[in-house]
Amino acid sequence: MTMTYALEAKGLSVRYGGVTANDGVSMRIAPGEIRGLIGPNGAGKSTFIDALSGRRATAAGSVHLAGRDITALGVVERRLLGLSRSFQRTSIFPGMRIGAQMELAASKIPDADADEVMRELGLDRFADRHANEIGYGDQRRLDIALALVGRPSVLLLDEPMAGLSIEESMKLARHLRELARHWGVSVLLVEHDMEVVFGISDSITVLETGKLLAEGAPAEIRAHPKVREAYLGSAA
Amino acid sequence: KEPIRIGMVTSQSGGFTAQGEDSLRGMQFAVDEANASGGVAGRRIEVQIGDDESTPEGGRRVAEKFARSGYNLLVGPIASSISLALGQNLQRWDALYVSTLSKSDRITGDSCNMRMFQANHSDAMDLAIVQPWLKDNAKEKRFAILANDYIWGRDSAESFTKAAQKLGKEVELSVFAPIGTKDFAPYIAQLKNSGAEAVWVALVGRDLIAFAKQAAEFGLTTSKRIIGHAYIMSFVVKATDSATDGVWGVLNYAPEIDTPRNKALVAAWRKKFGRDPSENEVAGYSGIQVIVQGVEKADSVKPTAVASALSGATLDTVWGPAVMRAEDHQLVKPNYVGRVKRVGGELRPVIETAFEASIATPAPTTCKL
Amino acid sequence: MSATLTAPALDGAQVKRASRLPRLLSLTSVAVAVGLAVSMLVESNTVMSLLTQAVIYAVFALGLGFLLKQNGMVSFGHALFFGLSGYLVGVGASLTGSVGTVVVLTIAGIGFFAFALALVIVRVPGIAFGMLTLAIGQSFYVLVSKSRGVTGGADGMSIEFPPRVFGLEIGAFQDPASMFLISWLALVALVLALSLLLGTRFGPLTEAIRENEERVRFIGFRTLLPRAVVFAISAMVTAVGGALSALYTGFVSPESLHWSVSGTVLIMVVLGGSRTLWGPAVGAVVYYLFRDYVGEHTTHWMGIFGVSLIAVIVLWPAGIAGGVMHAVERIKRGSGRHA
Amino acid sequence: MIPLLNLDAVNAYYGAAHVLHDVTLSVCPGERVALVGRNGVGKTTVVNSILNLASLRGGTLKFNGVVQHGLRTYGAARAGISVVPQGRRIIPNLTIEENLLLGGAVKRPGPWNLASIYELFPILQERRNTPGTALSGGQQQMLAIGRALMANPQLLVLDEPSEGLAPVIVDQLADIFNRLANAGTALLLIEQNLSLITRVARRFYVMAKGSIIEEGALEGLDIAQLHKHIVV
Amino acid sequence: MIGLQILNGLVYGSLLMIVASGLVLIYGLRRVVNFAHGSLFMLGAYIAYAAAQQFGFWVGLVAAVSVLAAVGFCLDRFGFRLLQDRDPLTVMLVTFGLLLVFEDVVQSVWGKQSYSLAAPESLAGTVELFGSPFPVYRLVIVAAGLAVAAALVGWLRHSRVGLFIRGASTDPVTTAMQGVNTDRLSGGVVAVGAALAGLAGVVSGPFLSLSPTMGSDILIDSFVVVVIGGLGSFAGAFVAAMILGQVQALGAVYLPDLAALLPFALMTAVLVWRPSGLSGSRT
Ligand SMILES: Nc1ncnc2c1ncn2[C@@H]1O[C@H](COP(=O)(O)OP(=O)(O)OP(=O)(O)O)[C@@H](O)[C@H]1O
Ligand SMILES: Nc1ncnc2c1ncn2[C@@H]1O[C@H](COP(=O)(O)OP(=O)(O)OP(=O)(O)O)[C@@H](O)[C@H]1O
Ligand SMILES: [Mg+2]
Ligand SMILES: [Mg+2]
Repeated sequence: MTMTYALEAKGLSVRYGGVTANDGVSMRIAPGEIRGLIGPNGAGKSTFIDALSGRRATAAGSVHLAGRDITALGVVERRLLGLSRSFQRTSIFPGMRIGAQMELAASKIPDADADEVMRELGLDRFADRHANEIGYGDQRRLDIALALVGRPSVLLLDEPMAGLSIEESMKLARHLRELARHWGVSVLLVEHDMEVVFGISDSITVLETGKLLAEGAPAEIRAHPKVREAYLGSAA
Repeated sequence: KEPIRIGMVTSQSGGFTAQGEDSLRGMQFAVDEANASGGVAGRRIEVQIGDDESTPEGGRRVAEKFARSGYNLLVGPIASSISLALGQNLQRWDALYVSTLSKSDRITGDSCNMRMFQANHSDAMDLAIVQPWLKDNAKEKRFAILANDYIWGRDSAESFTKAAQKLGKEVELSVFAPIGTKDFAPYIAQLKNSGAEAVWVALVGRDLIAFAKQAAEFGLTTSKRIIGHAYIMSFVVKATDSATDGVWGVLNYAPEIDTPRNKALVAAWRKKFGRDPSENEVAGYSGIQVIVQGVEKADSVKPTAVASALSGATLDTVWGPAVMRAEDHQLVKPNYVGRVKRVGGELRPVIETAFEASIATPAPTTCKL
Repeated sequence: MSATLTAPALDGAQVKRASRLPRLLSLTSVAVAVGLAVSMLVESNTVMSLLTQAVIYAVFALGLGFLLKQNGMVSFGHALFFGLSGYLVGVGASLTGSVGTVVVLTIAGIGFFAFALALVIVRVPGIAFGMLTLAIGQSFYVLVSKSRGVTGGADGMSIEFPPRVFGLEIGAFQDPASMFLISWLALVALVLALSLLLGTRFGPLTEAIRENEERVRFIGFRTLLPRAVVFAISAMVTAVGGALSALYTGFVSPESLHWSVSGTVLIMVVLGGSRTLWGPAVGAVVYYLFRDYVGEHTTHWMGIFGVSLIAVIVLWPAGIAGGVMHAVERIKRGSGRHA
Repeated sequence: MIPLLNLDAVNAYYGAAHVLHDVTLSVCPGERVALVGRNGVGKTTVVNSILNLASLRGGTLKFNGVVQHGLRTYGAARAGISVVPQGRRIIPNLTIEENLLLGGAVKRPGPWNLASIYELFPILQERRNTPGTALSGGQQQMLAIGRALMANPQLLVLDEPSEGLAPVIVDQLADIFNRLANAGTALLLIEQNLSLITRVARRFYVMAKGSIIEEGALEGLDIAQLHKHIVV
Repeated sequence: MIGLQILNGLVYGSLLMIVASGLVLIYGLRRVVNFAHGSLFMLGAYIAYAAAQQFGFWVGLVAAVSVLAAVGFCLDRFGFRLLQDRDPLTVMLVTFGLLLVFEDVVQSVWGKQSYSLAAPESLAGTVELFGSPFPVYRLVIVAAGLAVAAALVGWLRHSRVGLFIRGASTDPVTTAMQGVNTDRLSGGVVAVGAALAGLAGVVSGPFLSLSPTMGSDILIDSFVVVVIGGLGSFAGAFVAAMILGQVQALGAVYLPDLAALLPFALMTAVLVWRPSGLSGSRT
């Protein structure tokens, strides 16, 4: 064993009935690395995050967190070991005050500070509002905030910028960078906003129809002809 | 003089609503009659009427309220569970209770007490006449039983089986239907398929009505003799068109009973309602009669005084003079087996065989007052 | 469970909690004083006995309301715990002289039973859960009605209590005036205990599970256990009501397990408002008084009650408690503006 | 020209929360209008006012010059205004095809039907008999757009249609929107993706804190300039 | 004999199916667990009884179904529609209040005693089946049940309105956004649901008796059916009704001691196995 990766997936496969959404996907993310994960709609990115976070059972393959095999562990154990995620379809506690739900998220993790995360994501002014009374973009940020609490060692973010205005997504991008650089948090970033992905990723993985299409530094990926054709279009 | 204050606790909602309405009519009639003739020994009767919702909880609540506000001569509930729940509190509320329709033997058995009286026929009384009746009137050798699956139905089935076996007859099949059964077809098919010549039926309320209709629908009524425990009652006959035509059964009352008191009642009733009174109506009526005569004898409306006056007294009832047995407070009276027949174009239960009180009222059992 | 129930080191939440405690205690003393005042001022035994029963049902409603508030679940089978508690106390009392022990064991036993049951059934979603509890409750109802022997079957069971229970004369439990006070204190103590419990992390945790169970797991909490614990606590509170009722009336019948009892108490809960702990209890008292009043004046109580029920539900979406809270907030805001 | 959609000094509320303050905005036939602003400023609430999902108190709302009183949610679609809602709102118990057919409930004649939608988004045809929610997020967005087109609207209101879509698909959308607009369908585009806006829209409104704070022509503006207008 | 018992199960199952399909319709569209459904059932039977006294069974049937449809429409227009943003539990309790009101109305008009509604002459009598006479009327019930099931499935699966109903049942707001007048749709659907309850009431008249509590009796059985089937699912409710009918008929013969518990046991078993009912997904 030469190097311990923050997160390693080996040959993950996931099926929905007849559809094979992930087909033997492997990936290694180093501590403090921001890894972009892109690919056409329906490529299996969310499914991959579901498999890593334990939400969906895998048909084959294994997941390792800091060298430890966590394939058999449930959602809760994975989160307590430092693997956290956000959701593409916003998943929050609609009828609860924002401060209360953040505090709850912090309470199970030693040294976690809910107030700080709320400040960083600009949610502090909503602390006393119910989550279903704030705008869509603010709800999206709350979803991310719930995942950020306690600075997990690995963050799986499913389109965190979707629905955020430009300023907000810039701020969030800076924040992610800071988490990675200063705190050594590894981030797996699924995102369709190419400016953000190419702007902050250390390396990028491309999925297509459940399989790995390409992997490499942002510049390589941007130049990759197949990726340009299948995915990037004019954003290249 | 102090008026007689009666608390009528009846079922105006829930499962026993129909019987509740009938017995209430009978009670009201008795009260009106007494008040119209200037009251009872110079006392007017005042009543309060409350709904027990067909549950012991509801009955207890209403009864407690009545008793504590002075209406402490209680009468009325249908379900035995309600009567037993009241019986237990009479001491605490300083009240007296006369059961009019609750048939459980426990009222005059292990739950009997000084302040509780059973003016109606108990289950034991209904079953006591089965064996003598079978002996002289039933040619059938083989029987089947259909009863509701709870304590009353099971007891009835057991007593019938014993009675039949003592006479060397056989019970081929006993089926028990849960309370609340709506479709009796599966049971009827079983009964028809059995080799029995006659069927003993012990069902309650709505189950009974549903069974009566469906038995006629499948032709069971015409192919086998049906004998009912608490079956041939006016409210059942009326609710089922001609489905009960020819059904036999234990009968507690019929207008043709030949006593002066009954003749007077039937005449007065016809005058007011244009028809004969039903068993449930007469049961309510008799309950009030018992209280009224108790007050007369005691010349007091205090529950304790009325209770001791009633205990062992001979009362004038529609069944003739009847003793309120001191040992267990059961009113000792005759009982009947009858049959549903057309009388003057109208279908109603008619007495076929009468059994005098000495046969109809078994000796006290567990109660020692 | 203890891990979830013990609070973490002093943090913001705890500071808030600390300021809650004195308020809770002063409210509690007010409530106790109110109970004492009522028991001394009301002379009529009729009214007293009505109030006593209302308070006993308020305890039942408190339990059912707690389940609705913290789990978002409707149970049509809670009468099971109410009635079963009565039967267990009754059977226990006939077997041993120490009714105090019997009551405590009964409540604990029902809590345990409910907990085990909940582990299996809380996965059933929404209204189907309500129907499932109805089915379970009705099964017991049928069993008890059919049974003979000790429980007395459909006729119900009279309980012979020994002369002393919990160090008090049994008469104290059966006399409306004293029993009112006993039940009232029990109610107040239970409300206090539950609000203290909800002041710990258990409160927001169960609320979050109610709102979005999946996400709770993704913030690191197991969800099955807390839900089952809520169910068990709710059943235990209900069982306290059942035990009080058995002590007061000395009688239990199968009807006390019937689903319509659960339905009635659910009406109390919604009438009172299930967003606060005390709402359902208020609902129970209002229900009792109103029902009694209407029942006295007309035989059409069902129709009138139905219409009033609809009216209250339509006019006060959050129940009586919701209406009161709203009014209080308004007054507060109004006076704030003046200052 | 009579605007298809006209809000005049509209004030909208959620319960007691006053969200829109005197919003005035109009879209004429064939126009391509963008509505931009930061998160939570009330863009979606403009859509919700049209759909009677937020309550209007004060101001007037007109469809095709007709003042809308006692608004109904189904009114907009019947007046030729289709909405692609934020968050997609695919109906889970209907198949993809049924979701599309539901979009055609108003039966307005026009070029869009099942066949032409399937041509536009082949994945929808491939999966047409599976439940609408068994699609990936982006695929669901395509379905939502297809559903709105099924009504052959005169005005298409798009609330962040590019959310969750791959860049190539966004390119495609830009084409589609342009084709639609060229064929005479008016567009009201609420977006965060400025490149999509500059490619499609001709006029824009900027919102802040529930009010329109600026409006203007897009002609000649590039992304960076547009951005400046929004940030102000 | 077993053939006969299965037939008996089919009869009761069909009756339950008619009641339950009305419940499913109303639940499907308004997300309301309609406790008043039993009283609609009862109301149907009483109205038919009243009309049949004068004009015979068939007029009674038509009268009951039309009056109930009108009642259903009003229920939606002045009840469910105004309460559509309320918590489902609240609306459920409103229907509970309605149940009390309906029962009181019926008691005030017709009194508390039981009545009997006779089967029409043309359907009286028996036919020989499995070696014993079987009432023709009961066979008609089975036919009616199947006809209702087929008609509903056809309507919901293969018509435009059916599509709108299915859409509105999960997401009324989005469906309305597509230009569907969901208010009118709901009015119609609740009317049909109530009419079905009325139909079932009439149909059951000749073999049950009419009493003010007849509604509550059937209500629980229909709830069991709807929940076992998976709330809001027709296919599920049909299957569940048939299973429950068989369980009761066969249970009465082969497991008599447990007969009363069987429906509840069945429901518990199904829900523990599949928490969202037969039609729901397994979790
Ligand atoms: N619940 C489901 N049932 C069946 N198929 C599903 C389900 N969820 C997703 N799929 C299919 O699995 C494939 C992968 O979906 P996934 O959501 O992982 O894509 P994605 O890469 O996240 O796409 P997007 O960028 O659009 O979010 C898609 O073809 C999708 O249709
Ligand atoms: N149901 C609600 N109750 C109360 N307030 C609400 C509700 N929904 C939204 N709001 C408030 O209305 C304001 C406008 O929300 P809206 O959804 O219109 O914003 P938006 O501009 O569409 O934002 P986004 O870009 O995030 O979609 C927000 O500040 C939000 O807090
Ligand atoms: Mg995705
Ligand atoms: Mg928005």
